[in-house]
Amino acid sequence: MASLWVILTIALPWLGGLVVWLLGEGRSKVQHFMAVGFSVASAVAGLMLLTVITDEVIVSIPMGTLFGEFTFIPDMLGVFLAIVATAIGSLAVIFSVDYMRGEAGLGRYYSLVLLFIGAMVGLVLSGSLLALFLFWEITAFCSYVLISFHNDDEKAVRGGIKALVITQLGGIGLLVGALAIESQIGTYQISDFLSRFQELPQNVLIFIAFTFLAAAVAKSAQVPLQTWLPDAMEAPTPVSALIHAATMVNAGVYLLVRFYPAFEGVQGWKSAVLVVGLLSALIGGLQACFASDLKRALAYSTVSQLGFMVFAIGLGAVFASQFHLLNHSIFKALLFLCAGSIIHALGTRDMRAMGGLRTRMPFTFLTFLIGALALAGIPIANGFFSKELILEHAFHNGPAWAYLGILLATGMTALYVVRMLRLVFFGQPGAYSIHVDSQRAMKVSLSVLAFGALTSWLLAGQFSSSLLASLPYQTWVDLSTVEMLSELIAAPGTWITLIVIAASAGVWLFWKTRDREGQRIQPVSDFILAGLGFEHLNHAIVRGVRALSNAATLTQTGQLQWNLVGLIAALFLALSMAVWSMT
Amino acid sequence: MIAPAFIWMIVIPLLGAPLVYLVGHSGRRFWGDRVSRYAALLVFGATWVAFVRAAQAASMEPTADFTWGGMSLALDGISLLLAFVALLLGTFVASFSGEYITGEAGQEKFYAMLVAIVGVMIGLGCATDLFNIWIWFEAMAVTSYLLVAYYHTRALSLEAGFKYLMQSAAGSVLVLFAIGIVLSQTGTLTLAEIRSQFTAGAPMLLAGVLFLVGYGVKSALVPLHTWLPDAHSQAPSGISAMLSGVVIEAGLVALLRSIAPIAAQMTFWGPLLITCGLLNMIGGNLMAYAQTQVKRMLAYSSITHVGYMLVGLGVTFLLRESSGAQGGLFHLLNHGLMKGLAFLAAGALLYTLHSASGDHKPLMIADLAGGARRYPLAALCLSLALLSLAGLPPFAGFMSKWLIFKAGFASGDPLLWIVVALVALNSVFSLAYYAPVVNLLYRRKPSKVVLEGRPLPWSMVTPLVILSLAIIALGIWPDMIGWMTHSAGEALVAGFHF
Amino acid sequence: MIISPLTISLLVVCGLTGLGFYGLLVTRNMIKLIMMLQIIVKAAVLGIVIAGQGNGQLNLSQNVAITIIVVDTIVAVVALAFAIQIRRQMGTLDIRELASLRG
Amino acid sequence: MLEMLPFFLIAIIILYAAIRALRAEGLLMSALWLAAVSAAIATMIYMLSANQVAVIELSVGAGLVTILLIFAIGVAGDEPLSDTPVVPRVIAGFFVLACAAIISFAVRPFELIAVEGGISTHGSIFMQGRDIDLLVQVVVIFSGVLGLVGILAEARAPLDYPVAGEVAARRDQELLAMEQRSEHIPASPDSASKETLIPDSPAVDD
Repeated sequence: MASLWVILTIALPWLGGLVVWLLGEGRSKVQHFMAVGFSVASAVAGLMLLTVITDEVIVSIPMGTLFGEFTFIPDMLGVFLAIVATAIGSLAVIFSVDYMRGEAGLGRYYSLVLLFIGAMVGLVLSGSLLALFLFWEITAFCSYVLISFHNDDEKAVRGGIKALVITQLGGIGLLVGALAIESQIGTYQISDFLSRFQELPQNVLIFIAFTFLAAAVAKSAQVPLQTWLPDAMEAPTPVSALIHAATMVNAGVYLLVRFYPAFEGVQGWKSAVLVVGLLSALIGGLQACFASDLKRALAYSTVSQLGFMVFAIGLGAVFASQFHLLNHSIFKALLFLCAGSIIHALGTRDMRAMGGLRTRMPFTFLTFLIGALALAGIPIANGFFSKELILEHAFHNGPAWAYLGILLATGMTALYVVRMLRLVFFGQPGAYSIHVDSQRAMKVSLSVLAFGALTSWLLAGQFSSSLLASLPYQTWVDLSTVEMLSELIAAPGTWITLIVIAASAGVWLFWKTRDREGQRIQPVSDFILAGLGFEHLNHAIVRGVRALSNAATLTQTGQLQWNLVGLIAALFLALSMAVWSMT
Repeated sequence: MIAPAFIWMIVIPLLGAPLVYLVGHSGRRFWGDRVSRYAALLVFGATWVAFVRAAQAASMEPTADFTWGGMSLALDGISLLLAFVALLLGTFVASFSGEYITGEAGQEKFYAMLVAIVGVMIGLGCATDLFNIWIWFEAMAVTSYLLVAYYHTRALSLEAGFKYLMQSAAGSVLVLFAIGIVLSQTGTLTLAEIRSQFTAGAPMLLAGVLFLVGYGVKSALVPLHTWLPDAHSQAPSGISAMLSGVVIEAGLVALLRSIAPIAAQMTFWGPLLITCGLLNMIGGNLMAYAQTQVKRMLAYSSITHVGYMLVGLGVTFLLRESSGAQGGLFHLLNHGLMKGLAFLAAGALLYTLHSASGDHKPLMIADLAGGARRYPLAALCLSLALLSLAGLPPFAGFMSKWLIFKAGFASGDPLLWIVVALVALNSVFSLAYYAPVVNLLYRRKPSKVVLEGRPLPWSMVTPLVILSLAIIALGIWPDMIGWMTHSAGEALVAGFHF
Repeated sequence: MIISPLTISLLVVCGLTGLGFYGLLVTRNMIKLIMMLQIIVKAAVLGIVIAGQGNGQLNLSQNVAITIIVVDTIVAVVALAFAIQIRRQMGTLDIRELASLRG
Repeated sequence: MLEMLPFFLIAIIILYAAIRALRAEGLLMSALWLAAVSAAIATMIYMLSANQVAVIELSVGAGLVTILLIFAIGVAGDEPLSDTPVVPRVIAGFFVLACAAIISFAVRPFELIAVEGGISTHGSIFMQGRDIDLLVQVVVIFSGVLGLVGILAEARAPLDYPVAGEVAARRDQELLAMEQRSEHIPASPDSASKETLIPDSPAVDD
């Protein structure tokens, strides 16, 4: 029975993808229906996984001697992420019914989204490193194709390729690390590695720990490889919500958590993770304060929030990090879908052209507000609790600079959330015309997510104990919801944080920037929006490679005799090497 | 004496080639040009029967040999693998080329040569004698000259053919010198005997270097690769698929067979092959990145892929165990399928967009814009081939690259780890020129060329679909072909004799 | 090094090969290029004969050498066909003009 | 040492003829010098007592190939080219000499068994034990003939390729420049280009 649910959760979306693709263009009604049906079915199958949680191998597919076995283990960590992927996936698909209505290439769109959902589930459930890498790459591939879904748009194509190349660069880290593990312990099974990692030589373990960190940094858009995520916002908005906010970008965090028991003791690894997380939280937050594009602002905020999670792992607060991951997935998906709704209605993504939407799109405003409260960390919404847990850990266990830094990042979060609300929903209406608020299918998704954003923190205790029960190698303190609440209320850090949040929210509320923002700080904001120079670095690398490749083509002179010189020169080189090897 | 089954794999195409020519030449009057294609397909069909029987025999007894006069031909894993790729691509190319070269003169020569080159490559894989390898190799070269310059009235294809010939001939003379040195040192040309007579020393090292440079011309090692982009881009697309998918690999096999017995006691060859592999990858990638013509880009990417194979094989030469060779030879097979598919798909588009309306322009990358709207299947197949070449799962290219990486890591040597990381980096870099093509294909707004294109005949699409399915199947379940790559890897290691 | 017929012939092989490769690099006429290739091949044939003579495998080397002569004649013939056809199509035998394919 | 003398002589003849073949002005002269190289090599091979190879080399190398070359020169016509090579001579010379130097360095201990001329004369069985080679030779010949027929078949009218005009013009300019450099050879560019017109050749039908 257990294996059935595992297989169904992966196979249903893939089957659905195939069916939707085979239906072909021109049958959009059936395609919408099929896509929703299959994604909801997979979400149900994903929820059923909760009944079979175990740390044993449930499904095992032999791939031949050279490739080991592909195993699947539905432990709580995996199942929880699988549920996030399938549930938010199905909500994004439902949202797409309205969002993508009338778009061309619907079959391609849905089949890739469904392929992605299946791959993401596979990624988090797989117990074999090779399978993990395989699914890891499939998610990157889906992300690339979906970012550049509008192939006619040059920006979308560039964004897609950039995302692909950067995440693949990170993928090299995972590949190299996985192969190093395999070469040392002779198997691809993650559980074998976690139980036997002490056998590895210390330097190899350090190597693996840092290559995995590199993979996580690229996938989760952390500094210094964060530049692809804002550019990925050219994707259709449900895709941004699903892949670039709620699921795929979490894969890096997942990787760190999954291997945390092995790397915990590695010298310098935790502080490296801490620094990466903190820097990402700060830089992402700073950029979000200046972005004028709604989706990009949300993307910067995603970088920042993922930074919080990575930061928490660096502190050793694994549960806090996973709890924040859960909450972030919900409220960020909600925010993105709201943004999608707005963009769909207005036809622009520029926040400066919006304004006054509070009255025009009341439903969207309400849901966006819930998401925004969660993001800013206002009590009652889920974001508050997980963020507070992280801050508490930083307050008690972390160095002072880390606490101050993360506090600053929290303040910045409140700052850009208020700015966003203000620009989009308050103030003078821009020059737009709206016919409707969110459409029906959109409303379904938004209300489910808004409900989740308000209530998911109630699950904290349950979540913590089941995580603890099914992960044999992880160690942390079990925490019930009531304990969490009372602890948070009593803690001094919470009040400091709330004051910071309130203060920074206040700053923007009373700062009438709408008109001034444009001129006075243009150079500063340009610099910040260009990723504090990281963007320039990217461009320089691309330009350098381009120049190198143009130089390389000069060697193809088209003259036979230069070709023959190549032959003689090769002979000369090989002979020199041979002689050198003899002496 | 009863000839073993594999001999028929060589004999049937070699005897079939003149028959195809004769039938095509004399039957043209009655049945038109297509008769030679059907004759060729018939010969390939008969060869497949022989192949299946040989493979069955090989599953019982991994090696078989056939001695005639003083010489013998032997079937082992590598020959079987090469035969499989050659035969597979040969069949697909024959069925693909029907429409492609319609209206060209001398089709019977084309098909006769196609049949002959397949037979010759199977023979090359089976040769067990240093000089015999050379002569099969030379037969392959001579056969491919005409195929490259099939459009013998176009200046560009003549240019490509002549350059190809001169470089190839200059390389093969170097091989002769190497054979001379080996002969003078060991007094024999049979691979097995060379292995037992072998004494390490400067002359043998020199012979090895000459083999490397000589056969390296055909297998496109980097400073020797310059003929390849010209020949591959000017040949008819079916032949480009053939050249890129098997001919350069056959050169690689000739190189391996020749070097293996003399590399036994030297630590020099592993690092050298890996260095060559890295050079190939970097050079091929850099040049492919700057291309504007589809076929030229694919040609440069072949250079890169030879690099991957060389790294895998070099690891085997270094570590003396078969996993690297298994990866390299699996990649050889996959590259045959992927690159064959890519060239055939590009050829199909070239045909419908340009050749069918009578112009001889090359297919530019920009011409592909929006191709998916009019030619969904061809565009999908081309995209799959490109993504597989880039090593994205779940396609075949990923699995073989993974094996190569794995072999590199097995040693625990940090230097090899860096090599593997470089290989992976190159694999990512290659996305930078494959991915834009895929994006271009799926644009909504078609280019002018696509709008004016003609419909695509089914005889062209069918091979594409079959090859795409094969790539996906191998990517999902790579062990399907494991018996072949495994015995091929073992055969290479057995070639070292220790 | 002992001066013997074989070593003298070996020097001839080296000299011819060097000369042939030098000629391949500096000659512009296509037909002459083919001749230069023939010179190298002749050196190779001589080399094979020397190798066989050197260790008493003359039979083997004779067979090999004859095959080489035949095969490389075929190659030369095909190359000449190319040269003739290029002359017909492009009006030149100058290898330098055959440089349309680059980059 | 005296018995070495014929070898020395032949060696010098071979190398001299090869240099003349490389440096000869006309293609025809080159072809003839090449025949001389071939004949001298055949002699040397004969002196190394490889009789069959000597015969084949003389008949095929010196005979057939020369005839083919002369035929090809007749069909294609000679073409005076300025003698500036594509690759600077210095580079060509450097690589060739460097390779030669490394090879000779590498094979210093390379000792051949010195043979007094005329041992092992039992090389009389044609293709003894190498039947497969012989068969593949047949394949090569088949492919070669088919290639020849294929490449030369059904040629269109000469000079219909647009490059041809361009090429002719550039060559004329070059010849003019050459002339100006050596003033005492009077020749008009017109006559030079007229010579290079391709003689009509019968198209080879397949």
